[in-house]
Amino acid sequence: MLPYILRRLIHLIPVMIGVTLCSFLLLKLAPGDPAEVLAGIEANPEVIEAIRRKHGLDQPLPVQYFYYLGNLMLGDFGKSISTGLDVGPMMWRALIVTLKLSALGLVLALVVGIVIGAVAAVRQNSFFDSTSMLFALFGAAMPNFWLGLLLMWTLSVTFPIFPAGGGTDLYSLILPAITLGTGAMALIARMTRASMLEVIRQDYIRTAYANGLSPPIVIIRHALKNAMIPISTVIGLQFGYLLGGSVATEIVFAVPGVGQLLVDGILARDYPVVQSTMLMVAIIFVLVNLITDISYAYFDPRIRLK
Amino acid sequence: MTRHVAWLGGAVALGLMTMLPAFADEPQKGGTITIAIAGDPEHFDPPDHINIGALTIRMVHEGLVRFKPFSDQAEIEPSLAESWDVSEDGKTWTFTLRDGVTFHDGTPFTSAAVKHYFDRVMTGEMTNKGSPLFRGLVESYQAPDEQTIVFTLSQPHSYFLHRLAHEASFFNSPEAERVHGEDFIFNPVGTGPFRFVEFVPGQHVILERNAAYWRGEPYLDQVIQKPVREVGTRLLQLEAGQLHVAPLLSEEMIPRLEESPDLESVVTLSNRAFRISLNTTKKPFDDIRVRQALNYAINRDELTEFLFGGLAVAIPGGLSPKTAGFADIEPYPYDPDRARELLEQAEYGDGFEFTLTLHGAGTIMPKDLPLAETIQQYLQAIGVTMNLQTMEWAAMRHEGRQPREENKLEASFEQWPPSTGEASWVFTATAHTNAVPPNGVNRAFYSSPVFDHLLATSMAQRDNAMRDEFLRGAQLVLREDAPWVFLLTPSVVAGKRSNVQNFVFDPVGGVSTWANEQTWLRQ
Amino acid sequence: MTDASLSPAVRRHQRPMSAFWRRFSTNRSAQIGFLIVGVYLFFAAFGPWVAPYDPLAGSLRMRLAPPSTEFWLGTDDIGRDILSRIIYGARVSFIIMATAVAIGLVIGVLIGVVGGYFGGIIDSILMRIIDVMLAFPSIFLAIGIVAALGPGFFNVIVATGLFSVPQFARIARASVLSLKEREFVEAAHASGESTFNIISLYLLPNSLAPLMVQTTLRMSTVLLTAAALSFLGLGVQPPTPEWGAMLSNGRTYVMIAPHVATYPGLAIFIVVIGFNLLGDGLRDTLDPRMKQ
Amino acid sequence: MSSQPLLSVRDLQTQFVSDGRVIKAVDGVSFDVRPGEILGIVGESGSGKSVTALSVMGLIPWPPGRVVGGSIMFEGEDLRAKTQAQMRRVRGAGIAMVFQEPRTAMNPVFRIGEQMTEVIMLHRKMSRAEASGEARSMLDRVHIAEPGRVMSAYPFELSGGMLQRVMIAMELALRPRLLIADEPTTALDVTIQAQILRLIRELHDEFDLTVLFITHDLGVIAQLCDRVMVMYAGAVVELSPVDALFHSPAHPYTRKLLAAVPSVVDTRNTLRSIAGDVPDLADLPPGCRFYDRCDLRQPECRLAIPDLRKVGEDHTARCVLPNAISP
Repeated sequence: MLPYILRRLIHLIPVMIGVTLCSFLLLKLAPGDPAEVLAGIEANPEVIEAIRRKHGLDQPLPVQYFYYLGNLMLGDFGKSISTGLDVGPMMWRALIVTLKLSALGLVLALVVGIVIGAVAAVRQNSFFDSTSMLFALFGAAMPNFWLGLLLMWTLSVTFPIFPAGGGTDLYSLILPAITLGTGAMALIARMTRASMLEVIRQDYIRTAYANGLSPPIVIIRHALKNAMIPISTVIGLQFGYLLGGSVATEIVFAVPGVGQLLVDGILARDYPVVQSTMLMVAIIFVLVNLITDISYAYFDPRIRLK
Repeated sequence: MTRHVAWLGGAVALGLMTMLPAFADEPQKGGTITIAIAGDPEHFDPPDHINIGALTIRMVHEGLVRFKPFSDQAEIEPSLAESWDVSEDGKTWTFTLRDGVTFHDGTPFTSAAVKHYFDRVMTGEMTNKGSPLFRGLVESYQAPDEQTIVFTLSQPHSYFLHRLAHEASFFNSPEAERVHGEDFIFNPVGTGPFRFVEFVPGQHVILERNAAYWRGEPYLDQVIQKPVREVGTRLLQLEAGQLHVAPLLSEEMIPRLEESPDLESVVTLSNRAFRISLNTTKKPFDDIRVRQALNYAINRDELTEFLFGGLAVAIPGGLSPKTAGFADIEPYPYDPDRARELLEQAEYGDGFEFTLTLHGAGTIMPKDLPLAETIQQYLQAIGVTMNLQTMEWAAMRHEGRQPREENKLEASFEQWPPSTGEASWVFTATAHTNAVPPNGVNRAFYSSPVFDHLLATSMAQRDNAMRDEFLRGAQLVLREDAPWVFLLTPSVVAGKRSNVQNFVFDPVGGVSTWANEQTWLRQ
Repeated sequence: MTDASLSPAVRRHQRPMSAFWRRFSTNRSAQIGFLIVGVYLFFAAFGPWVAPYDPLAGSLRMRLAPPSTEFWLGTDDIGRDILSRIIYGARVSFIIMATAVAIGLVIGVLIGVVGGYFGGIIDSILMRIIDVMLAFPSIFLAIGIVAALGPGFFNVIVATGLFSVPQFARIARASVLSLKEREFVEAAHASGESTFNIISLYLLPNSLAPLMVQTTLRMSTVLLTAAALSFLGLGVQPPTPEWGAMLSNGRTYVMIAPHVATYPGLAIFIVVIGFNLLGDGLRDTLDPRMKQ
Repeated sequence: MSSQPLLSVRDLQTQFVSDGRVIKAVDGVSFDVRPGEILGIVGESGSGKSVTALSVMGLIPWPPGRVVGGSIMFEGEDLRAKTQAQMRRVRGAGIAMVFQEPRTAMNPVFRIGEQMTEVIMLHRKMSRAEASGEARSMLDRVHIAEPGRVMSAYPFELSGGMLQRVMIAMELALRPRLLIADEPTTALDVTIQAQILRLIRELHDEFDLTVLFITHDLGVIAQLCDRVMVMYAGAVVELSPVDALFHSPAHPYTRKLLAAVPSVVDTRNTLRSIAGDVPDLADLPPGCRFYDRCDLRQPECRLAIPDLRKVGEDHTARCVLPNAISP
């Protein structure tokens, strides 16, 4: 198991370098220049030049990149050009909110998705099966920012149950998490159903019944643990799907996450903020994928002991 | 359900109720007010803030003078300066400072603080916004004693007070700057009614009552600013009670605000003068008849009546009625035939095509786009095809700065709201000859010696009536030359909960709203 | 159905197509998907002739009018008919989807095939590039590209196109790898077939089925991503009637005139379902084993 | 052997529905299992052997299959009348079952110990410690070398033979009265097969166990069973003590079956396979099911399904001409 993890980590290094290069170049190619944005409406060329010098934007590109990379090694993400704040703390704060939201969304998606998928598989071709799969299909097709608006309008104004976004505490993240999780829940439900249908037909399930175990125990203890194996491989991708989806959801619900930070950063050509946010999101996404691959072994001893 | 509508006295009558004085029940002490802001403030250094930071500065800092709150006119009233007098030639201003005022960190407010501010603004690298307000205008400044500060201007300036009333000229405690070092821009220390507590980017800015405020102890305990970017979300949170004041709503939301008993809509005329700047160096905009034709083609009444729900005002010459120095001259009438006739004379009878560039993402005023799309149809009616190209903020700023030869913008959609609330500031930056890019934002490359002369002489006038007369002349010239297609000035629509009393809506017509010592919350 | 007079080889060839159609037509979800996509393509092709009004012309007087007999789906914020804009939008979103998926398909398959066939250093470099692209969660990559190129019609196509490359590359590479060692490829190699022939005649046809399924599913992902980009203000810019932009434009009025945002959202929703159903249907009929 | 049969099946009918066609997998099977005996069921695959066993256990999954008729009396009670909850108490503790493919019969993600203790605790109301002690002793009883190691091992870590022993240990730990073994040795190689058969014989003697042993291998029948039941196309065609079956097979199908067995002694005789194949259980021919492949067929065989005729002591056959010598 350990060599497998080491190999994956070594694989990570070129990817990370690629990501830093990618996020660095992406913005530098873009038209517009943060110094101008920062200079405000009435400023004139000297002001802009001064800002450019202050932030080292007049250096040749490679120099700026290595300067950025060097700082990165020291954990210094540089200063935001538009606010002068250190990018690090600002980004971490937003990142934590987005991760909290994505994790909540993932948990909702997993719990609801697995339950629906399992029941649909056990009661195959029943009324529940077809309606839940239809519901899953709709969930996956719904643009989440539209769903967000609808949910917010119904669940926080017409029926004031949840706050209309804005907070970072668990309670006010529920509605955004539902919005975010619906798509992932749909996919997980379909996958669980397919995987459970496979597992239910296995011999060891028949043995369990033959030994007098009750259906709930057979389904939950014996069948589900086996069905989770293929699903665990997808959790990593689902997390990425949620991270992506959180951008629009955060804007609809005014959740101060990475989505907002990134969009503002791009519009204001705030290189350090965009670079570091893209980098950290990529690192976390890759690590989550690695963790889910490893969790694959937890579910399937055959892999762990090889 | 009372609808507070305030409009500027100016020439154009809006025919709406004036501001109703709050009925005189007894103000109550205590409570916290939450205000929505359009995004994160950058930082709180008065001379260098960009825009959203202004809200905090208005509540934490003060300047020598200020715009009178709760007034519809951008009148100037004393603030940290008790009184002032001007020399005969209008170039020497002597301010007598108020005695016994202290900063929030306990250090006394004296002329040293004013001198410290001007040292920063007048010298050193011009990375801050405050410097353009005073560089080239203020020749010298002295503090003969603790209570007096004397300015000597390079030439008389009739709107000098307006520049001092601008929030970029408010004073931060020099001691605090020494203590906090570089981070002083995130720990503002002023003399205002509220003290700064905490700023968590993306989440909130918290201010609390300054008990030792020299105008009297504010009623409110705390003021919290929360960034809520989505217009829809702002309204929802106001209705759900999570916000007390939600600025920057749209006209269509007013009926919904009025339906609910505990909500009110507050509509004030803005200082934004919407216009399309035509690049006069590019054909066919080098021909004055073509530019005038475009002005005749716009049905301003239909726009103000339907797109802005009757809450906007057609403007004649690039200034909002709310801006001091606004001349009440006749806007271009809607006369498509006259427009076609003019095009005929300029040999563009069968029309022409051009591209209008406007802000795409990141624009605060929600109506830019529908306005441009409707104008597209008006111009189509006279055979002129206007293509729309949206560009995000940074890209447009960059394109707009290119000098004459490289400037690709044929026409651009602009607003330029003067935060000093007076004409000279906006005209010198957008219409004066030497404001041509890259120096300024005169994207029309408009250059009229007559206009420049009228503008300069108006600045030099001691007598306000004479000043306004010259400004009127300048605006008549501008209207005639028509480097811009003059459109309209919209209102700023805000929503607030009914129990919020004496909340200040920017007298200059800006979008920000803030609380002061008189604001209170009916429990 | 098979014609006895045909030579056995041809007859054998004829049978799979009919088998495909027989299985496809019995698959209920595929039928619904096919229907929705069909209607959508009809609008994309003949939109201009079918739309009741000019999508760009509107009168301010009829602004934000709720659905009525005159305007079936109501009007938007400057009085334009929403139904006509949705119909025109079909063409716009189709062009975006088709071009973007085409870009993704061509570049993806190229990378996948070259990597898979040649292996060694080339393969690992290409795969690292794919890993870097996959390192960014879904929409971040698209946002990054749009950030570099700036929003706009063409840039959204490039962004969503590149954003789809990894999936196609992996499928193509997998099918090439699985076939590379097979004898008939060795034989073709031995008999002097050019690499290009080997790839295009032997290796690619095998991955046709998964690629077709992925193409259909990718259509809906591209549509959703383009709409999300517009929602963030980074996508197709007005006045082009693109569904995502219309939805985004309608969100300020969601409380007062919900129809402005609802119907474009519904259009995206239905078409995405259509493509998903069609994709599932294709997967079930083309390759039942490939049940994900 | 006491007179009261442990298991008494009368006119069992089990059918499967697929693509609208009704497949009569078990069509009117009746037999008894006497306490303490080992009854073998033999027949080609598709003859309904396993379906009969699964029907007794109530493990026919609906859809597609269902027990549509007949009675299953176990220890005087009709299992078909029992509720699901009551049936669960019978499965394992009353009748236990061992399957053909040991490698897939146990849950791959749970340790052997966990799976055994779980079932023991369920049926014998023991604490976890007692149950694992019981499991360990049973493993020892089925001659597994290091019970401790096996307890903590996963199924994929053990060989087929070892796993089958574990299965048997697990079932016997529940102290069932009847053990149904559905081709337990088919998937194992010959040496292991012999060990398992010897083990079953030992356990039968020690625990006075009644066994219903299903196989297609006549050799195993000869080696292990007291009585044997031959099934063909979902019906019982012959029921007789083991020796009688091998010495004087009555039903033509049984004789052909025996002829198909290669004998060690007579190496010269060529193997004779049975011409034709099993009839389609969805549209069974009238009369005797073996008609198409029987070279002794008579016209009346077509008329009605012959009933089981007594051809010897405790020996019956479903044929019009029992004991007739084939030409």
